[in-house]
Amino acid sequence: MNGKKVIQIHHVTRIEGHGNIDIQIKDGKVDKCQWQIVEAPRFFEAALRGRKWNEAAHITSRICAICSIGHTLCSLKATEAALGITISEQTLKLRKLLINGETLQSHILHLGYLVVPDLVGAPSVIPLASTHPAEVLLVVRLHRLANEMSDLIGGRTIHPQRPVVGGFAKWPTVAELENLYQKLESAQSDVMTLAGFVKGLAPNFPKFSRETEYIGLTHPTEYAFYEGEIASTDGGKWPVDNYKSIVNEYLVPHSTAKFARHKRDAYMVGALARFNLNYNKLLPGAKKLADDVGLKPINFNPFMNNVAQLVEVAHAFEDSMQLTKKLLEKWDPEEKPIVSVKAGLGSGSVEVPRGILFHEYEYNKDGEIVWANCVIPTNQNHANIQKDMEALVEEIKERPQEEIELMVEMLVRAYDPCVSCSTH
Amino acid sequence: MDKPRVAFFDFASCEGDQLQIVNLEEDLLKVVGAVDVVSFREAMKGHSDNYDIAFVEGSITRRSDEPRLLEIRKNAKILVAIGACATIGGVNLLKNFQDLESVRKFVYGDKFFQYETYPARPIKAVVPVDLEIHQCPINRDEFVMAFKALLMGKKPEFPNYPVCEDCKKAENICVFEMGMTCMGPVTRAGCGACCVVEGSVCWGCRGFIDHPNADSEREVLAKYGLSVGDILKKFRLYTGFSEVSK
Amino acid sequence: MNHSMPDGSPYVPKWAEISRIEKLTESEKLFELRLSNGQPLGHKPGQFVEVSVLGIGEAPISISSPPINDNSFELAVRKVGNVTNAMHNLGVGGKLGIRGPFGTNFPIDEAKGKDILFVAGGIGLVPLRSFIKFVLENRKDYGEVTVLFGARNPSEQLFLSELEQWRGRKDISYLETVDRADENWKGNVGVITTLFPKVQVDPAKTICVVVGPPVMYRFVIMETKAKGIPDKQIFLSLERRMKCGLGKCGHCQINNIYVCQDGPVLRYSDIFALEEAL
Amino acid sequence: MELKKIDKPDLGLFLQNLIKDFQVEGVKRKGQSVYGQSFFYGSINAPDELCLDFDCTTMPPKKYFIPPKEELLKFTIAPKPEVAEVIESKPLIIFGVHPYDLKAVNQMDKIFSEGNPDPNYLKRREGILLIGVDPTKVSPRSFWNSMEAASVSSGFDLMLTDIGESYLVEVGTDKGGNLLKKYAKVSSVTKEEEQKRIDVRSKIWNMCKKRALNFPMRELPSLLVNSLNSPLWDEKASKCLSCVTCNMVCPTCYCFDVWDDVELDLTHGQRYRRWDGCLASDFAKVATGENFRETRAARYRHRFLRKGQYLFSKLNDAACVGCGRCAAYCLPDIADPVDVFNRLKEAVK
Ligand SMILES: Cc1cc2nc3c(=O)[nH]c(=O)nc-3n(C[C@H](O)[C@H](O)[C@H](O)COP(=O)(O)OP(=O)(O)OC[C@H]3O[C@@H](n4cnc5c(N)ncnc54)[C@H](O)[C@@H]3O)c2cc1C
Ligand code: SF4
Ligand code: SF4
Ligand code: SF4
Repeated sequence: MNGKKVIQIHHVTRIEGHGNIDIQIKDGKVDKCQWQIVEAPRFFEAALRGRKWNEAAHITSRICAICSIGHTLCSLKATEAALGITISEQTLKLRKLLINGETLQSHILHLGYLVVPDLVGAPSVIPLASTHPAEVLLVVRLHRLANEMSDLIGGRTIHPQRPVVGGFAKWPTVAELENLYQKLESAQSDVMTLAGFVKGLAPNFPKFSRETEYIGLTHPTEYAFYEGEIASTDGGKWPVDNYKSIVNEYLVPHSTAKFARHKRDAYMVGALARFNLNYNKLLPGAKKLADDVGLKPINFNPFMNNVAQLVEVAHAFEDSMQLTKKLLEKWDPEEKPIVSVKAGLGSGSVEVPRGILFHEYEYNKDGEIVWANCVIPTNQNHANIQKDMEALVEEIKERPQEEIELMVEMLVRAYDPCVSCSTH
Repeated sequence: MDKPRVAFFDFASCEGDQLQIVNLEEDLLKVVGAVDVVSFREAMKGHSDNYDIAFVEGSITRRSDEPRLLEIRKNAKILVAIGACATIGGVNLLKNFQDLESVRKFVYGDKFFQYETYPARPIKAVVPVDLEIHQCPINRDEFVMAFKALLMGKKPEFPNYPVCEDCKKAENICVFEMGMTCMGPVTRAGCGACCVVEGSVCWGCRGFIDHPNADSEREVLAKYGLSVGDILKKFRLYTGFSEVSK
Repeated sequence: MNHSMPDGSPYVPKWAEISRIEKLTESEKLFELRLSNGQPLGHKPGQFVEVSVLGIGEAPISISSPPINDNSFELAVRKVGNVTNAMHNLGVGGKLGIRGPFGTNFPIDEAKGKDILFVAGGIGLVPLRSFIKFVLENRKDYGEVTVLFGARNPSEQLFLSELEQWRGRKDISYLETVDRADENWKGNVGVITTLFPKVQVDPAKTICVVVGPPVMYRFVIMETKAKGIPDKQIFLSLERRMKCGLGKCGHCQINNIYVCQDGPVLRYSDIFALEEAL
Repeated sequence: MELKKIDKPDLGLFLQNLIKDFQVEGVKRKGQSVYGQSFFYGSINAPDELCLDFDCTTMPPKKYFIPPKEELLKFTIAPKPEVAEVIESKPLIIFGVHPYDLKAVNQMDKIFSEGNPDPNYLKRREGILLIGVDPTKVSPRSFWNSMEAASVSSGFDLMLTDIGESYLVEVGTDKGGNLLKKYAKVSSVTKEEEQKRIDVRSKIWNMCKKRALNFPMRELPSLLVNSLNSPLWDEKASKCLSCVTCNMVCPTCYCFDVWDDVELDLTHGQRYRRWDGCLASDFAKVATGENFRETRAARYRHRFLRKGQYLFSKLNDAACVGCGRCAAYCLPDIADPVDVFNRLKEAVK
């Protein structure tokens, strides 16, 4: 070997969207280490100009399929803020249930279909169907339940139709909610089995650590997914309206997606950030699971994002049962959204599976968008991926090329990046 | 008989159509069992250029993406466009109706020139397409139907009547009767009028039927209170490409 | 409600096995079939069957052979879509679902003792062949027999060996033409109506049977009128979309007529006034 | 004619009893539209779900007789092709069918039992008990009075009429009579009550005269034959969306399409039929591309001719019962038979 390693991964697989990795190591020195975003920009923010208040969520949902529920809800929140619309307690709870559905299906998909193959050394989930049939069917079962829950509440898992400005266009029936509760209840053991399975594989996660800032929503009484204030592990809390002072988006030449930084040169959002910020608000089962696997805040290992996702799966299942129960206590399927249109500016934020998401719109008096901005979690993670990659490659640069290749791919995958979403 | 070799690709899109395929759950295992999946970036490592059927998601929005599509066309015996972005341009088309420089500046500011783009277009505007599976996102059942037909060497049959037919079968109250407006009367059915069923309206994401009576639809929309500008917008949300290509 | 319940579903096909396949042209094949139950199909010339390829669908196909002793029957099929493609992919021994025979037949009895003028355009020869062969087999029952056949070009001529026989037969007059000739074609060139001046008929005792593409009918009828053949002595076979063959699904309806039941063979005098028929 | 009486408070009891032993389907309220309450047929699980004072349901009850999608065959492709018929039927009571819809069912009965009897229809039909009800309200586009569909003399097992404090029940069949005996509390009917039924009926029939044909319905066949080349077809059809709504909502439209579906194993499958409509642009199109009703006008005209002339010769009656659904739900509002037929009549005068 001439001491030269060139790693060029053209379109990293098992992630959403197109990203490349370009690493050059020569004589033990890292010459180049770059996370490149080559996705085609779609110009959503510009395209929104001139569209109506009741189309914004429909359009922005298409920014990303896997977090389309989150985009829909975030868009509705921004529009509601701009038009001065308040939602009912029932709508609030049901939206929280809906976002749990998304968190669940996305995390289960990521862990079960995309991460586990790495941990057991398979190229995809397909061969696992014969080597680990029981586990694969378990993942499929849980994934289906999460999708069924999203279908039931959103109308459809991808690009849901039911959530609309001011509330819901259609409600589940009492019988459907009762049925959901039962399904969630009987899935508890599956969740525990999954946890056991991933826990067993946990030693296979690389040991790596790099101190960084974690940003996400926090809420006084709950593990924040749908509402709260922006918070940082470096300290500080800000109302959502101030999001621009947190994200500070900037352009880099090798990326069609924008990058972001707060006080440091990078920060991380996502399951690990939420875990680090909201550990105290985890429901008992999830907290026990976290303690079992030894995940403690503040954890600085990005690979542990996958374990944080597992903890969130347990949390979201538990929380969904509680929410369903509460909804059933007082249920009004006749509730109708009330909307009046006026000019205004408003922003909204939710935690989607990959981290904190912001939408902000300005409307004219006819309810048409004149200005729009969307900041996607993966935008906020790109810089941190870059920094982690630099640090990781530095640590492992002596190892064989294939191993480096696998490790950096695993690193990117650990973030569960939504690349096309970040290049919206 | 050798299993057909299948590959999945995507261009500008939300990847929702591939996700719908992943969301087939138990059926996904049967689907991938019936064929040899040689490329599916979203779900697997590895790739081969030797495939029979290519499923392509997404629109083409910049010239530099064309060679990759041409390559796919060259390799594939059957090219199937999946989802609204690929079949009719999807919401990516919205930017086409604005000045593209202003669009780029709006998003990327003074560095806009670094970010290449051209008017978004469906796959068929760049290479010949053998089959189109419509909707945003594609409907899982319809995908499976088309997939099975392909395996059997049969041309899948897609409806050529408007969503209103599905809508009546679903026994919905027509949204026009509820003070809303709808693209169902000119949009290709096959979705079971899913958006109306779920309390919304038909947005037109499955594209026009073969011979839409667009004039009559415009008259209906006007009768129910839409302005000329709003009617135009409604048509442009999904079916704007036919306007451009005319 | 008074009704008699049929035994079993009329949608259930019988099975027939392919005993011989002959390639007629690039896009047409002849299938010889026998019902698996050993029974004759029991059809009359002009009738059709609904052919099933399971998983693909059903298509109405005319029976191209006259009823014959060995219980076999023949279908000649042009490859145009799903079912017909699937049929073309089958080999000898392959099984097809058969429902029918359905529909009306050519006037085999009415034409007895009369002269017959057959006019076949393109694939129209497929159904007409059953009647032509029937007449040839029962030659003495019929008067003068004239066969006019037009194809778009020589390579689209069907049943070449039979055409060769007909050319040589003294007891019929066979005339043919092609719209476009190729280098080997020595015969007539022109659309089928150009053959009419070459034939002489006794209009009072001539039964004329015409089968061809929809556009052909109008022009041929002009010629038969010119020859003075009464409308009620002219028979046509019509093609329509069909889904059931039972007079229910509505697709084949032309005014009051269901082509699958009241047709496909229809008397011109019964339909000339119908909008949409021709 | 056997006539009985059920006091209104006892109707719920009757229904309650039926629900215990049968699957009962009936008219329910759906959401409000700008035109008021909408109604549809659905399962009745408790007496108060049933609504008997509806004007007209959005969809007719035909889905119970001809499901929108119905399996005809199950098959196995390999190793040896095999098929098995599928003829499904389950006992059902449809509670609350207006006379015009009953007339439509009578027509379907005739169509599916004559010629080639259709066992799928007939078997299903056998299991269905029909409890008719005279309307108390008239929907804005109805004209059933013109179509000789204000009342039917047969086709129901029981027929209810609201005469105020009670319902009079006419027994149409033995099955209906037995149902009444076993499940309802009935009393006998006085002469006055019988007269009241006549009065109530003529009152409602009179209310359905706002929209009416300007000529006797039996003239339809000759009118239509003489109107084949009317410019009206083009004028109206130029706005036709080919949306097939008029076919879907019509209680007398029954055309269907047949197709095959296979499982993912590509070995097992089903043959289905599904509702189709003659207004669909490809309805008469064949594989070679020929479309025997290429223009909107040809398809549009076909529907009216079918209703008023083609099927007339089969049924000796118009295949339109005047429910007005097509008129109400056609978005460009071109499908109203009253308007079309009256204008044709004007033109030939
Ligand atoms: C009475 C009659 C006799 C016929 N005889 C012959 C024959 O002898 N040889 C021959 O090659 N062809 C014949 N045809 C035409 C043949 O039926 C069509 O070519 C065939 O249905 C095409 O089916 P497909 O599945 O291959 O095509 P597709 O295009 O895949 O058919 C789709 C569907 O459309 C309907 N359809 C399409 N075309 C027709 C059509 N022309 N007629 C009825 N339904 C149609 C069918 O229901 C079919 O399931 C006849 C048609 C009729 C009505
Ligand atoms: S809601 Fe839309 S799709 Fe449904 S009938 Fe009305 S116009 Fe047609
Ligand atoms: S409902 Fe109206 S627009 Fe639709 S097909 Fe019928 S006539 Fe045409
Ligand atoms: S044609 Fe119209 S009015 Fe007549 S029965 Fe059908 S839907 Fe009712």
